[in-house]
Amino acid sequence: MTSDQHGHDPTTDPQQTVAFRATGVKKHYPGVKALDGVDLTGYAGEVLAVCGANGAGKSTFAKLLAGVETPTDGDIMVAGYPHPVRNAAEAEQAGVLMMHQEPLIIDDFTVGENVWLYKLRAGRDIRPWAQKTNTNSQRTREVLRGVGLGHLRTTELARGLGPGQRQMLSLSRAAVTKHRIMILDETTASTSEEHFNDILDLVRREKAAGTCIIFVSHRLNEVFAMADRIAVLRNGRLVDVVRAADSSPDDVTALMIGQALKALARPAPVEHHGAPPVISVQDLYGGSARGVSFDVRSGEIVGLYGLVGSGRSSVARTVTGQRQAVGGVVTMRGERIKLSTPGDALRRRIAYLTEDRRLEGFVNDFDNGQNMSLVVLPRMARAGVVNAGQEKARVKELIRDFQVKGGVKTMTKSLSGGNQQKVVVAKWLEADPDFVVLDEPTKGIDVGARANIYEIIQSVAARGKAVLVVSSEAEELLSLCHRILVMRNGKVVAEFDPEHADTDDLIRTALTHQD
Amino acid sequence: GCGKIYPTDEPASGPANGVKADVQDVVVGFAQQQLQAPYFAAMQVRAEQIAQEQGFTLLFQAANKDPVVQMNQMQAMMSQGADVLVVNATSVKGQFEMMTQVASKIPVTYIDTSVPGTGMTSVQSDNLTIGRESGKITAQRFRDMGKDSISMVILTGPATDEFVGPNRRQGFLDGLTEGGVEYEIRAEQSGEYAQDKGQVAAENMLAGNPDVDLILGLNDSMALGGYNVVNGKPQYDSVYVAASADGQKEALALIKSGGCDGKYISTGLNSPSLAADEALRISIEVATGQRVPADFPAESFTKAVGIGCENIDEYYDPNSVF
Amino acid sequence: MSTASTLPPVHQYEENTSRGSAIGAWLKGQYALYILLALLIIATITRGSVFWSGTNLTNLLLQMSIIGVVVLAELIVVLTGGIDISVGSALGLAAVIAAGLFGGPSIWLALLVAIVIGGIVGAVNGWLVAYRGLEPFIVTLGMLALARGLVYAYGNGIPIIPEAAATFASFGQTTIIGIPVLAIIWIAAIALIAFLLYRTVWGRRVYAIGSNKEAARASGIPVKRTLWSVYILAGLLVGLGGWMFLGRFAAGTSTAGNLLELEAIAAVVIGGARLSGGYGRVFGAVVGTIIFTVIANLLSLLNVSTFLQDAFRGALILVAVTLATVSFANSRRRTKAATETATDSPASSSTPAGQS
Amino acid sequence: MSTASTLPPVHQYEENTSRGSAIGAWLKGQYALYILLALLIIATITRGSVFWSGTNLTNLLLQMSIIGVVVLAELIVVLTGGIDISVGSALGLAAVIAAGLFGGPSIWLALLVAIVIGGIVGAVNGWLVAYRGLEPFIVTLGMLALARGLVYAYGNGIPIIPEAAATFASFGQTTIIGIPVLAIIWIAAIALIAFLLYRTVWGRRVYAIGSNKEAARASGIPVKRTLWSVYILAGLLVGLGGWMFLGRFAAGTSTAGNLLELEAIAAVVIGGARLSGGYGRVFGAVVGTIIFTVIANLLSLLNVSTFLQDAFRGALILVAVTLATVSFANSRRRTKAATETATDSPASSSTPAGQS
Ligand SMILES: Nc1ncnc2c1ncn2[C@@H]1O[C@H](COP(=O)(O)OP(=O)(O)OP(=O)(O)O)[C@@H](O)[C@H]1O
Ligand SMILES: Nc1ncnc2c1ncn2[C@@H]1O[C@H](COP(=O)(O)OP(=O)(O)OP(=O)(O)O)[C@@H](O)[C@H]1O
Ligand SMILES: [Mg+2]
Ligand SMILES: [Mg+2]
Repeated sequence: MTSDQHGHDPTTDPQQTVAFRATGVKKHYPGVKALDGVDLTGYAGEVLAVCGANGAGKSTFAKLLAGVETPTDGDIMVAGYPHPVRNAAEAEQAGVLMMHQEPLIIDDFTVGENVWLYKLRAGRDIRPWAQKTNTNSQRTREVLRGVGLGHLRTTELARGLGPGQRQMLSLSRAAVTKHRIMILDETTASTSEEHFNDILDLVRREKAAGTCIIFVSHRLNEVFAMADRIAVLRNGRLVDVVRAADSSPDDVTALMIGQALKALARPAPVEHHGAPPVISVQDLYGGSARGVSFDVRSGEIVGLYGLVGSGRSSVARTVTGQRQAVGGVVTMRGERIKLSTPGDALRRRIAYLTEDRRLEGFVNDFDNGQNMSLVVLPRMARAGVVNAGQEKARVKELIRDFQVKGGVKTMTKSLSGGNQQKVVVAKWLEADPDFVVLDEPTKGIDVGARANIYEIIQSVAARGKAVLVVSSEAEELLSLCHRILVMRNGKVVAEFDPEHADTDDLIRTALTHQD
Repeated sequence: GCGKIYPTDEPASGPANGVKADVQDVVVGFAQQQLQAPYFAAMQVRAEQIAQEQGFTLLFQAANKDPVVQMNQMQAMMSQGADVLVVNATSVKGQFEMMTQVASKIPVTYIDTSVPGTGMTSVQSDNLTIGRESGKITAQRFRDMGKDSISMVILTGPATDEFVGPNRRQGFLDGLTEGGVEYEIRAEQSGEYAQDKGQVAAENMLAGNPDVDLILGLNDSMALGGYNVVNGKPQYDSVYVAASADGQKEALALIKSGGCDGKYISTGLNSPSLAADEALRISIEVATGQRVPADFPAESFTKAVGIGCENIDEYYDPNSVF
Repeated sequence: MSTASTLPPVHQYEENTSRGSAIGAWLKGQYALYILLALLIIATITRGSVFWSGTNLTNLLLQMSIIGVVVLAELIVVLTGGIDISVGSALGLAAVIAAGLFGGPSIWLALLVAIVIGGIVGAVNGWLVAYRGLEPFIVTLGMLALARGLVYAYGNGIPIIPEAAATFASFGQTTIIGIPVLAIIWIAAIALIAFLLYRTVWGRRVYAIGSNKEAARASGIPVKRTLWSVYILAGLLVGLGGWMFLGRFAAGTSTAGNLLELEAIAAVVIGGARLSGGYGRVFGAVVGTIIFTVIANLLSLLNVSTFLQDAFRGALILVAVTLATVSFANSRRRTKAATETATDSPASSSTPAGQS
Repeated sequence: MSTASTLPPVHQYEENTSRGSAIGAWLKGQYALYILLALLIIATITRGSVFWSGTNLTNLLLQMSIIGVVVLAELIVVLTGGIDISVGSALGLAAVIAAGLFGGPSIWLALLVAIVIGGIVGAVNGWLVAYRGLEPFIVTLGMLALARGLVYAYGNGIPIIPEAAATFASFGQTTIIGIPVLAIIWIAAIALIAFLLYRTVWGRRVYAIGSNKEAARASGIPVKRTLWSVYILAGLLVGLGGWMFLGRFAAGTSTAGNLLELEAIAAVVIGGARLSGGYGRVFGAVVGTIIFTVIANLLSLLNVSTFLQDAFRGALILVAVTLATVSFANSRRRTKAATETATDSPASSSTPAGQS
């Protein structure tokens, strides 16, 4: 399981202080071996990245370490703690702090209370005054500012936060808890590049303080910017542990999915025949969007870039009827339309793929088949009666096309985060809309499947549909889109041609453009 | 400092708001125990008729068998200036202190169910006697059929039925014995005084004891439920039905139509109208100063008779409410 | 570029298609069934000959068919994450008005009246819940009081005997090949609801709304309209139940349907449905109905004293649900020992038995 | 690849610490308060002099204090996402046994007994819910029947009069500076629960568990232990209520607490709590208690025919909650027009008035 093909064996290092040691760890769910015998050691003061395809077992490993789940076999010893941790409370005492892939946010608590959530842990101290921490204090606000959430009111309910903000809020707890191991499980998946700098800063500080940081991400550039060592998981087994310095993203990709990736072809240019754009937006207000105008033509893939909170999702939601516009005009093929519900939008063949998988992505109690067919079900039915055979056949195809690691009858909620995302993407693209808005479509999806999804998006556009892609990853937009719009403070401030722009241009515009 | 809401235990010696010369000015509060059975509903209809005829104000509330609710309702009546109360108590024993407190402020006349040791007087149906009269008629019928020992199942009231039901039951059984019929009780289940519940309970008891001679309901509603079970079913040809009380219209109709070999043998008269007449008469006399509370005996009883095929014509009135 | 042709092995998934394990998994979840089984065994041991007699089985069928229809109504409401505590009163109202309107001259007119009344009650509930966004509990609590009040007011507390009482009574006693016609109506209603829930787009939407209203909305499902239709359908079923009540008791009593809501919810929940919505099966609800009817019947057959009946019923429920989860947990532990896969993970509390 | 690292972290928005509209926002959410206000206005117009008389106010206080304590118990259970429908029977059981044990020689012994009984009932409920993972509805339904059955069995349906009946009766009607002592106990209980919920770690844990049990567990909160403690505390409060019942009626009647659960849940819900847990305030529950007591009192004072009382009560509830949300929705629409920022976003359906 370990390898020393890189000369010095990077999986163990006698010179450093051990932070945790996992031996023979297995975690089996009914029908799934999420982890199947993993030996891994982490050291104080290092960043250990964990990579692997969707469903490889990264989150499972992290959860075992954080005591949220208990291993089926084997155990994980945390340095300084006498026995393997058995639950989250013990993990906290042992000094393990985890940022979950789905952040632990109590919706009915205020932002400030969520910062201090771990105050409510199992400590025997439940005296009234032990709760004294003022969740609206100057300190709380400083902590929030430290993760780029300074504009939030500490007394506002966490319920209203978007996915990116939830990640950062959960991250803010690092500043107020004592810990020796910190786990970041795809914390960067729904945040933009500029937040990565906040995180990088934080990690450097933690590293200097001797914390062992476990970093899980599908963005290999981030992994290489941050990690000292990279552990690669595949189908629940540890394939290899490499030093970041001795390796390259391509090597890691090959380890992860068993092959190297080919570069993605640029999309074919769109031909305008003077036909009106599929969708045309003028001076749109709604949510945090303040006067946004743009067109999307048939066959075109338009990117929408911006920082967390710049209003991209507000635009996306408003033009697709998910929320009502406060002002502005939306025309579809020259005809003015007014959408008041997602159902309206769907009837006009307009679809929105949500960024908020947790809240509105899929139905918790549905299996993959039911989730994937939810939108298109009426099409698979006659007089309201579902044609079960047709449904099953189609869903099987989708599962194969989107490389979902699960079957038709697997509950979507038991899938790994990335595989859930694939289900959601499949559900919406199957609806075959004329205009589709994809809000962070590849969040949490591994590099292999990601290329596949890009291809599918391009084929959608090639069939003459209009696509708007919202993303926090400049690189993704640059390789996928015909045009890229950049938003800041609720307005579109610039437009780029990906042929003549790079990541830096986009980020700089999103950050520094003054209006 | 500390104080008491009801400073004394002594029963009120006169109407709560002084004697009213004119009956038109009198306010009578009528705290009914419940309305879930026709018997109680009929009492209300009668009371409203009387109030209309005589011109006094009637405050009528029903307590859903709950002493707590009844307490609240009596308090509200007193707040509204009731001079006298007519109370059909929800709990014979459980309301002692409560009624002592209430009766210290206002003269209380009980109707149907009383709380002994409290209040001014009570107009009761004599459940024991009513049951016995009905039991005697049933015994006679079985004797006529040549049986002097029968087996039976009983539909009782709910578990909260502390007084009325047990008396009616005992009375009926005594009546059977007096009439020279020996009985064996095969099963007893609650029908909660309601027709549908009684029917289900009767079904279950008959499934276990298909060879009984008699289904006894402690009121007509339940007995009617039992009647529905056996009526028209050949396997229950020799099962008869009787009630120990009430005299509900539908039951009387069955007795009448069946004649002296009908399935529904007998019931007892427990006239809601008679009781209401009497209780309201007493209340008005006290309120208008014709008599004082001390004039009344602790309890008086309404007429108790059994109704069977022979005297049915005296009591059956197809147009009565009850 | 076609990555699809060289699918990386990491994304492979083998579906377990063996039928055997599917049935095993299904059986493991059916703890209501075990409760019923235990009850039937107890019944057989204590009063076997009477319990299994033809008369008693007919009685049982009759006793469960009205509540059975109401349980179905409750089930579809609970599936949406709602609750309907007005079913009992609405049944009473439907029964009383169907018995009294125009004097109750015909059972078919009564059927129409009862269903219309039920539908109206359901439509009001549903409108307030779906379009005004009110909490179903409080809406149906209001309706509970309102409908019961109207029952009292309609007959002044005195039972209403329809003119066609005799027809009702004989209809209620009719059997077809030995099965009471009321039970046949119930079975037809089961089939209808099962079909609607499992085979139609509407049914899928009901589950989606109950499980995740936001996701349902975002997926273009007409949430409000569907919710409304659920309450209306529930009302129609309750109205049907009211009519069946007349068929069985031939009178619209003012207590008709009293406290039925509690039993209906209990049957739905013991049948495995989750009160927060999105999870629950028709089969479970039917088993739940049977359980409660058998308990009541058995206590009667054993001639348990009225004073002790409630205590027995309560203890039986508590012991049954506790044992069912114990045996479930045990079988899980055994599986674990055998295959080393099962766990005591937090996720285990999200089994149907788990708290919502 | 690492260009991102050259850019400084950003904080694009100015900090927002305004507290300005806090009271406004609070008022907007208090629709229970408006319902109460409307009721009081109706009461004043129709029966003002009687309603506001000293006697009636004392009556009102007495009438709401027992149910008030039970509502508090229900509130903390509902906050965890549970439900307790056994409160009424448990109150009855506590009252009956406290009245009967050792003959009921002293009110203080009775207090102890009542609280212990309540605590035991709560502990059993809580254990089954927290440690066996059973659905609270079904557990407390079993307990509802069991406790009521024990009440019947204990006294064979006959009320239990404690030896110290007279002491109870005089205690129950004692007033301190004009306020009945029972009401003072209620107010003390309100203060206690408010303190526990708002000022202690335990209280925050209760909210956290109700809002998101998985997150609470994963962040190390002892979910099971806290849940259990909630049910035990609820049981203790119910026991206290049972003792207060004795103080008020001086007898443990077998109907004591009957159907109290429905009213308690209704008060909690109309007070704005969410049945799925995590949201609800003590203040709202108190207002809910007052609303239901005032409705009952008012219907009595107006001498509404008993036949119509239920109908009126139901209609009143329906109209009140509907109107409250109408005005709420309107005020929201106005805010929207003014600031052009508010939306009909999905989140708006998760207001307290929204369906759970
Ligand atoms: N509660 C569960 N029940 C059943 N299977 C589960 C459960 N949780 C995880 N799994 C399975 O375990 C496997 C590993 O999941 P895990 O979440 O660890 O993947 P991951 O590496 O984090 O993937 P991703 O990159 O998509 O987040 C997956 O196949 C998943 O379906
Ligand atoms: N009606 C509103 N008025 C003002 N701000 C709002 C409104 N609705 C939402 N917001 C806030 O606007 C911000 C940006 O929203 P939006 O989701 O559109 O941005 P985004 O660029 O997609 O960010 P993210 O990456 O977090 O999704 C969020 O902080 C959100 O809380
Ligand atoms: Mg993961
Ligand atoms: Mg966004």
